[in-house]
Amino acid sequence: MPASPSIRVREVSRRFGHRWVVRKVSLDIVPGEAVMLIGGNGAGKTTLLRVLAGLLKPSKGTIELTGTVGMVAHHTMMYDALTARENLAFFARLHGVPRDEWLDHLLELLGLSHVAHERIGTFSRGMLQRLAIARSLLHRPDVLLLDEPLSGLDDAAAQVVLQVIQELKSRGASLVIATHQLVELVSVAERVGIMVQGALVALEPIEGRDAAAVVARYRELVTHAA
Amino acid sequence: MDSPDNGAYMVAAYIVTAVVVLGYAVMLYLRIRKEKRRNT
Amino acid sequence: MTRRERALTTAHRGTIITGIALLGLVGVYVRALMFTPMERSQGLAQKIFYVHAPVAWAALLAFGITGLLSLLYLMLRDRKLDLIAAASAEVGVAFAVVMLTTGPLWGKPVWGTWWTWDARLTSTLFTFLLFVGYLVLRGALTDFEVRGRFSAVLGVMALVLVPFIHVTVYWFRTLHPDPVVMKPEAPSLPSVMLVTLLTSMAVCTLLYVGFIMQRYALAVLRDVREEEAAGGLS
Amino acid sequence: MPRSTTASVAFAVAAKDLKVELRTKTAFVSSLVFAVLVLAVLYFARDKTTVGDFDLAPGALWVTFTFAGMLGLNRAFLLERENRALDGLRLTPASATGIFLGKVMGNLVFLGVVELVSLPLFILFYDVPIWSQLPILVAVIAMATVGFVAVGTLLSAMVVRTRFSEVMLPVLLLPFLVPPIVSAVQLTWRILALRPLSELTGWLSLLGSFDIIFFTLSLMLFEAILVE
Repeated sequence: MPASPSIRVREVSRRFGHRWVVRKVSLDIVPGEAVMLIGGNGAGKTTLLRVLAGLLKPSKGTIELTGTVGMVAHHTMMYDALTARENLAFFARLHGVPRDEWLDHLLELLGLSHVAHERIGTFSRGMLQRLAIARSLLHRPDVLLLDEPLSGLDDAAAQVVLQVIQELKSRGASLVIATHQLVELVSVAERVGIMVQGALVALEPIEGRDAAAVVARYRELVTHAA
Repeated sequence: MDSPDNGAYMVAAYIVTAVVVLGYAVMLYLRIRKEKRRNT
Repeated sequence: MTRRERALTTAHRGTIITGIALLGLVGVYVRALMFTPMERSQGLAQKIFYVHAPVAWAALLAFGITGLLSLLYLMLRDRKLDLIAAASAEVGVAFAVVMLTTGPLWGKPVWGTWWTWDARLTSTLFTFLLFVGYLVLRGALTDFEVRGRFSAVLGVMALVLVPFIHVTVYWFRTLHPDPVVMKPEAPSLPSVMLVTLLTSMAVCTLLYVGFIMQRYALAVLRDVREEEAAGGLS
Repeated sequence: MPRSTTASVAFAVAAKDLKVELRTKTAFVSSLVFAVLVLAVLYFARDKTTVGDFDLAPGALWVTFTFAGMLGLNRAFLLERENRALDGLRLTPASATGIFLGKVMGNLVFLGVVELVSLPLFILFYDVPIWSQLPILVAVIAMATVGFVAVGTLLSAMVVRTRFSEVMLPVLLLPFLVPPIVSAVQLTWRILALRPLSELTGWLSLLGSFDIIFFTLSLMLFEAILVE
């Protein structure tokens, strides 16, 4: 009996004004699984993630989510004038999470201990991304939503993020990762979802296919859908 | 006591009322007509 | 009947009602100017009252409806309520413009100053500014869902504010000695004047109904066009 | 999983707002400079012999506080718009009430400090019997500021999501200022003129009921603004 899904999405659509940006998406994700979402700009990946995170209410359809959600988006969602540790401490307090050792562990895990007391306004893209990941893990979420987690990262920073993803999966978290960087992420995802103009046109197991094969599949679907 | 000779104000007020009310009515009518044409 | 057809019939009916109301207004003009006796102490300028008071009534009616519909919208989230509330606000602003121009025209000859800071006139001025702000806010928001929610919030706040403004201005106002003769409440009018006033109020209310139907229909027609342009959910 | 209570959220949000403000100081300095500017202009713009201190003082005080305050009100939510930090807040279990109360507290402290600093300046410019009446005057200032900040915080939460928030806030807020600020000016004038308490009760009750009604209303309506 497969594990009960931690995310159950049924016919979810979302519009901005009259434009439907996400169209009738259905998907179930079980604990310990990572699903990769690929699709062009404007395919609706980010909007779908924001709906899953609860930041946007679905215009139609339902979402059932067991446990708590964490999210890493394009924007850091933190305060430039505060230091790395102050930002984490602030959000930890809102989550009602006891601070200190867990914070230091996260900063350690993401290689930010040496800049913990610097204002994040001075941070590089890679450092901000890793801090955003730390923030998303504060309350040990059961579901983690990552929007382009590797964009703007150098190889070393990307490796750290991939490691964290593996570790989370092994501890039973479910992940949804929207990305353009298939090469690195295809190794950590069990399934790939392909979005075209707001619709989830395919959701298939990756089964060891490499990045090139997945890209070919994507092109086939995009030309088919056009 | 004869009444103050302020008829001019009355005329002005009635004219202003007519202008604004009629103006708004015409503007509404034209906006609807323009929308009807774009809407077919 | 599609949404567009329903809007077209509403627009049509609204235009007819507005037409009838405008004819009514002509009737009120004739009656007020020719068949209603002049009030001796204020002179002819007193006749401004027959347009000023009804228009003020229509403006406050419009704003009140916007406020109530805003409250309902926040509860029911039905877009129809939002569009009617917005239409009513615009019509209310139009009536308020008439009030704020005829007010001083009446104030100058009768009380010697263009702006008497009379409680009702001043509170309508601030209510007017409030709803101009409402329309400005709507104009600045593109997504209709956010626009509906935010203007409903402002509409409810405005509804609660109007009585406060009235009390504040009234208390402030009664501290200064009354400038001259008569305060523009509805004085006990001899019947012939009262009939003129009441017909004028009826005409203005009908005008309000005609205007709001037209403005609402216009908003729906625009919305339908935008919706079709954006394509459906297929 | 320990829950964060509304109170802990409110204090965390207020503390964060003020810490960021202490670090950047932009809004604080501009509010203060504005306050000094208005006080000076009003002081030098009159002929002391014709316009007495008593006539000008209440107006000058409240024009300064109102506009300096309005300048600082947007800051609280512009802070959240940078990096879309508000989304970060909404991802936590923090309630809309908690966030609103935090923002209001932050604004109240911010405004309180601006008022605290410009009050002595005010005393410098106008010799009116402030010291003997300080407690009641401070109470009136506090009451007016609470009403003004509650509505201003709600409106600025909306306005920062439009393109021209700097201009939009005064346009929307002006009518809401009439009851609290007119009451405050009336009260200040009577207080400085050492009028008996009986002459104050009317305006105090108006100001008090405005605060209670609009604080609750803004609190309840804030959720409708926050949710997307």
